[in-house]
Amino acid sequence: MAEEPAAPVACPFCGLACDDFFDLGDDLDSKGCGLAAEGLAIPAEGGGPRLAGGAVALDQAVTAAAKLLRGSAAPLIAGLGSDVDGLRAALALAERVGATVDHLASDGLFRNLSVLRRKGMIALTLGELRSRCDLLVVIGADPRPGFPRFYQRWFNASLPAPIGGGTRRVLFLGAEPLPETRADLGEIPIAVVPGEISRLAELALGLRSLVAGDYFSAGSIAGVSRNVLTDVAQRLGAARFGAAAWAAEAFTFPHGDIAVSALLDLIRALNRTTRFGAVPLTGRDNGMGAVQVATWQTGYPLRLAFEAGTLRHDPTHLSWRYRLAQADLLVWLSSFRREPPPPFDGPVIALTAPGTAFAAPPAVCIPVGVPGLDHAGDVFRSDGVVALRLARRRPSTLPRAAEVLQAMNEALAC
Amino acid sequence: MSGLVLNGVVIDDTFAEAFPMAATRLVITADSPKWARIAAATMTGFATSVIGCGVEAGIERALSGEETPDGRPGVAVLAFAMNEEGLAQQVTTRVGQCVLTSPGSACFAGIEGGRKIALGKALRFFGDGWQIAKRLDDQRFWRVPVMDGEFLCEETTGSAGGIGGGNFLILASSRPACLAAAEAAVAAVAPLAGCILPFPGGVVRSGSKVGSKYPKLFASSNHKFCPTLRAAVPDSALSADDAAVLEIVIDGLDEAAIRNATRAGILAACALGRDGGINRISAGNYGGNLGPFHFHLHEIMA
Amino acid sequence: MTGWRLVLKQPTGPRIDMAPVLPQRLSALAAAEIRALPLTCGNRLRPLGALFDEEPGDQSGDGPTLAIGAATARLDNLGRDMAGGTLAVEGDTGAFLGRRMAGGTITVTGSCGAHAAAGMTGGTLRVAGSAGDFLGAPAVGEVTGMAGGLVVIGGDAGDRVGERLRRGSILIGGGAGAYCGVAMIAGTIAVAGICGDGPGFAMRRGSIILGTVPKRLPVGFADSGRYSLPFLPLLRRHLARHAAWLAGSGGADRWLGDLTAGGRGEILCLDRD
Amino acid sequence: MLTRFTDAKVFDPLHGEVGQRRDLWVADGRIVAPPPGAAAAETIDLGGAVVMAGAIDLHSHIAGGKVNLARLLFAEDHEHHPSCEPHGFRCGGGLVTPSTFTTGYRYAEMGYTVVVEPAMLASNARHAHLEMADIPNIDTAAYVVLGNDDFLLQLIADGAPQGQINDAIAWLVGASQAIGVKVVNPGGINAFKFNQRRLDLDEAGPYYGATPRRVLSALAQAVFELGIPHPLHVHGCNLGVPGSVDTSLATIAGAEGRPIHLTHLQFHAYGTEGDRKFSSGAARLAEAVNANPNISVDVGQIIFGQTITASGDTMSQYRHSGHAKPGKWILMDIECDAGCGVVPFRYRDKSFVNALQWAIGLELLLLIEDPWRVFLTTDHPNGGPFTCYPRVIRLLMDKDFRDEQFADLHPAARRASILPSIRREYSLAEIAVLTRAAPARILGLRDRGHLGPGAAADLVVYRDQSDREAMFQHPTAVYKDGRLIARDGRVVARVEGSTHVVRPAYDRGIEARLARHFADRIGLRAESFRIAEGELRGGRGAVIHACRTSGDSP
Repeated sequence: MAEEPAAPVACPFCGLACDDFFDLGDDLDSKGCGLAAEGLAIPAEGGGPRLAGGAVALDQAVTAAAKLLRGSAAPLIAGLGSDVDGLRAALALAERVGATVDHLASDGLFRNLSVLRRKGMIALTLGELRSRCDLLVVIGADPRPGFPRFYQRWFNASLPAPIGGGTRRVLFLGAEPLPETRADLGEIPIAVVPGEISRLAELALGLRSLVAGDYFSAGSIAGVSRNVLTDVAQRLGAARFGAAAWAAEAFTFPHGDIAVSALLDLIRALNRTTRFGAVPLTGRDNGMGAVQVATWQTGYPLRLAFEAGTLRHDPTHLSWRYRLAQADLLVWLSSFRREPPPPFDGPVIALTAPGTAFAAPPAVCIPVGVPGLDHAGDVFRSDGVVALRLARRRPSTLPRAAEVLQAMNEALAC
Repeated sequence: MSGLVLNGVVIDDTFAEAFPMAATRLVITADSPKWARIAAATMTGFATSVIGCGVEAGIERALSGEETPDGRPGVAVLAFAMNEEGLAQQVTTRVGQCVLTSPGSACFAGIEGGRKIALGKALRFFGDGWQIAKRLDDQRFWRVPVMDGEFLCEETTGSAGGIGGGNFLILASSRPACLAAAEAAVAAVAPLAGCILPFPGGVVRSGSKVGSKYPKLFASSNHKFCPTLRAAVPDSALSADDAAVLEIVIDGLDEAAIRNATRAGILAACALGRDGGINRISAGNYGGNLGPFHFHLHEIMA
Repeated sequence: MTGWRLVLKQPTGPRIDMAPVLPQRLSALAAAEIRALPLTCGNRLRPLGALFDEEPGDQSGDGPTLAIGAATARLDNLGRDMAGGTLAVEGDTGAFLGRRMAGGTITVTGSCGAHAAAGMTGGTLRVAGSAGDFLGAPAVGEVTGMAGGLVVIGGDAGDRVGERLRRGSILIGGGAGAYCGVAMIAGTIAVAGICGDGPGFAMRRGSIILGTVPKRLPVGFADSGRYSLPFLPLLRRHLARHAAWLAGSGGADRWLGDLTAGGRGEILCLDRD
Repeated sequence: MLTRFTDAKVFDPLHGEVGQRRDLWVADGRIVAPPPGAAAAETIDLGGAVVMAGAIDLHSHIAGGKVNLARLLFAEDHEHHPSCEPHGFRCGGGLVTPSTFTTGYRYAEMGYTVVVEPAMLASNARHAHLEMADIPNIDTAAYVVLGNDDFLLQLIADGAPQGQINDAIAWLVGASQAIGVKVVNPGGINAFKFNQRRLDLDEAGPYYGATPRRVLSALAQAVFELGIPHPLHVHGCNLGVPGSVDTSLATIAGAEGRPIHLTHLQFHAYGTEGDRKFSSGAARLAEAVNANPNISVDVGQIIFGQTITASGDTMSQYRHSGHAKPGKWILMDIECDAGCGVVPFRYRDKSFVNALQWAIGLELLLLIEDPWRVFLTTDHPNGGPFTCYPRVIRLLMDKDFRDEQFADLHPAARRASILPSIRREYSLAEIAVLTRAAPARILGLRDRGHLGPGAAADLVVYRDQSDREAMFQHPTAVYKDGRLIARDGRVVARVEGSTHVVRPAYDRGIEARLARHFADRIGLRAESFRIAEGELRGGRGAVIHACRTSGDSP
């Protein structure tokens, strides 16, 4: 293996992949980010591999796992929190054993993906948001809890002025910003238009017609009066380079993808006269990396199954939640957090961050290293464009998930 | 000349000479039979002869609600032109000007197959973007917003080969007698399917011949049957007792339709009899060289 | 013509991909060949004979026929790419019933799972029981939903019936879930019972006929008043041939929309006769 | 281990071999001179079969963000074209947006052993390299896309000396692990971010005020002065626009003798003549290329049928989005760097414009005389999938076949094309130049594209058939670095390829300014952006090719 960069490294726990937590040679400063503080504090030790609760050597655990995998008619590999190498190994194993593959946080991912694949998308990356955007529209619940440093790093008053000039403004559509967000934004003018977020789809489409000049008669939409909507539409149209950010994982009202679809329609209408793009915030636990790797290796973004030498993709029936009820074996991969597997009727093979607390001891439990702490690796940022290199931060004996999965694969080949 | 005499009326041993035409049928409905007929009558107005009108059209028959696609009373209309292009252009224009405009109207295809003639396909644009299409199985309809609701119009109607120029002449000893016979003939033909009588009230008095002394005219007065010229021309077809002649012109979808209409019309005219002033029944032809369809009166009346 | 009847041995177990099991295909095969036909069951290939008992089926029809006995929701992809013949399912089916069906007739005595009639372009699909979500909706990545043919559901249907429906008719004897006819492009959906939130949301064209007054319509629908124009009897007469509840001569309340999507579709709420 | 291939009919244009029959010796993945007296461990009798070096595709979109977005967008392509390989080779699928394994296998089966991803965004380079590491059986490389990034445009706007521009470009090439530099619609992608919808060659762009001509010349000069073997790879202004031929001619003139490579020239070869204001500019362009030895081009031949277009040229992709079929498309503004647009498209032979595009591509390939300066590409997948190359080869080699295909075109397009009057048929030797020797030379891959001692043992064995499409579709054997990877057009082994890069030298003085740009604009550290050697190919690193030093001729 050739040399690794000494520093800096990125943080893998949310989709922002911040690379400014470490200063060369210094200790960690999580800069107020709770997710980073929590993730980076996962201790390196928490016991070794176990079979039904009893400690074993790694190769024994791998052999036991391979035996379970060989006997399974409908295995499910889920959780899927891992770096790019871990994802590669998970897909290779899935192909060998004929498994279904999905990521823990895929509900949010697929709310965006289903629209992207049906209609397309107009989007922009975090760097463009930071350096070009003059109007940020935050849609729905403030995404700060899931992306704690979103405003700090990508949109606030202390950043250099947008390229080409202009003043940064932010509009919260559907919900109030958190107090911490107001603090993050600093002097940036804030407008808030609260509304019934479960009716976001109607709200977005109504704005679309106002932007496009199409008539409709309703006096208010989702609790927002027509006058206010007209004003919002005017502001959107007046932006030079606007961005609409949302965290689709929070669109938990029924059929949140329809809201995303309506937002895309609004953005398309805006691009007839100005520039505007979406900033979908997703990808915690390298979910965006999972989408990317699965797509380049198979053509399909997760929710895919290898069955009897075929490859199948079905966002409805191959989601891990749906599939749990039909699977006879669960491989649960969570290397970024101590996330226990969901309740499951069959045997569980758990590859999780050290110290994970289980409701019941899994058939096979193999603690694995945390990428970015225990070993190097690659993760993708929320925008799917920028991949960042994680470095090893501490001495560790924990195996990489990729190694463990590959060992199982090799054990099955014998 | 072998003799055929009906009720004292002499049937000439001659034939009507007819031409192939392009034909179509429309079904026009409305809220009442009255308004269906008004729409149809307007649409088929000024449609006596292709020579001056571009199309020959008329009401074929009235339709009950059971016979129409939307369950309302209607009428069937037939239109004939020299070719499909001319037919399509006339039909689209006339439906647009006369049916679309008529209160409560709807317009449907009355014939399948052949070249499609645009109805709603062309007229939908009147809807200025508000028109709505609907496909039901293989049919497509347009709903065009208008001030009393919607103009419902099928996308297209079909077309078929038709025959124009079927005819017979009624020679009578007086004008009233001649007209009475002609009216009787028209009434007899009216209920028959597959044909129309395109001239005013189904009757034409200006029977014509091909050509004229004036180079620009294609047709001119048929002097052989003009009573006022009887003594002035060497080739008059009239005898001293013939004081008036009227012609019944029949366009039909096929030969059988024209034959049926000719027979029904002549029988009705002849029913008035020699005593009623009806002298002879004849027919117009051009010597048999111009039209491929020859309707021999003796054959038809046999 | 020949016909076969396959009887499922076990009601539960791994899901079975029934795509290869089509009336036209099986009618050309001998019993031994049918028994040997490999089917994907879970993550393995298994011979059809291990999953089904086969017996001669209806020989009276004039086209190829196939009956599936003791069917359950294990069976996915029934009638996929079917172009002709008759498929009669006794019991329930799983997902993607009639996927990309282009012709022929499928009847199901029970209920069907999600995504039935996805990509359907022709033929007739009749389900006596209920249908799952995404009936006639686009499959993944596809730009349009069902593009032709007729679907008749006796009971209820799930969410997003006829999403992005391109052409054809979906007639539902019971109620429908949320977002019935969402982003519909054309075609007809009729629902006798109550339908959930957002019927017709973002629809561009087409007709949604409701037999029961919905709780609320999306804001982009404009009340365009009582509708008793000639199109309604024309449409009802056409649809009533397939679903008797649509017969009748009454008028309707009509809404035009979804205006916020620049749409020109309609929701017709029928008078109860 | 020493392997002897006997009785090969060798086509190795670099060494002037045009069908000479001789033996080939291979040891440790390399071609070696016949070792006097040595006995081969293995002897393979080729029986007079045609042998060429592995083919090289210098422009095919196979990896990275926009390619993966294309796969995502075009789910139908994967459902309709599943690809399950022999056990252990990994399945995948897709025809116009093939997955990584499928990409490697399909290329290898046609005898291609090196493919260059032509549009790697610097900000997306890590992703592109991660993907390339998952493409088996072929070597890969990438051009980094520059010239729309706010950093270089600001340098140019500031009137920075050429040396500083060179340093910045050298840093970016190294940091992104590229083999060359590409410019896409110079300044146009950036202008689109300022809501400008069109930018002509001599039109000052918004904010920075740089004309595309200025951007082009700064980049071309830098690539030349840095000694990067591959000349600046230019995707010009006004892609797809009638009248683009004039822009292309002006671009050639504006190169002022500096080497530049004009890519997918077919899409930039449209005139405005005729009733439909769309005509072929191929003859004029070919004449200019023939007269300017500093110019090389690849064609971007279109193939009739469904495909998807994926390009960094957001300005033109947005312009064409209305023609998307199926009607869905993606547009993205990326990292103060560039952008990407993904628009599915269906080329139809009954469409006047598409038919003429098809003819224009062939006109260019046939009218440009020097096979060392014109390359066969479909700009995969933009003009059509790379799997259609054998068909294009047959079109070049077989006038009757060409005429047959031509006869099916839209009649007005037939009247507008001079194609039937061109009698030229490529020889096998010329095909070997076009698809191997020339691309290796213009990329600076000294050990590829030929069969001399020291060359990589990427060997392709063909049965000489009159149906050239069949011949080139299914080589009888393909060897990668001496290992048999495909036989009779089917993959038989999965091997790892290598990634090829260059590392131009630069003055580290530029790093402070770059670091400031990253801190201010990108919001990342420059060091996060830079890809370490150890990240490539699962830690195996890259094959580094030398840059010219001063005194070398280009």
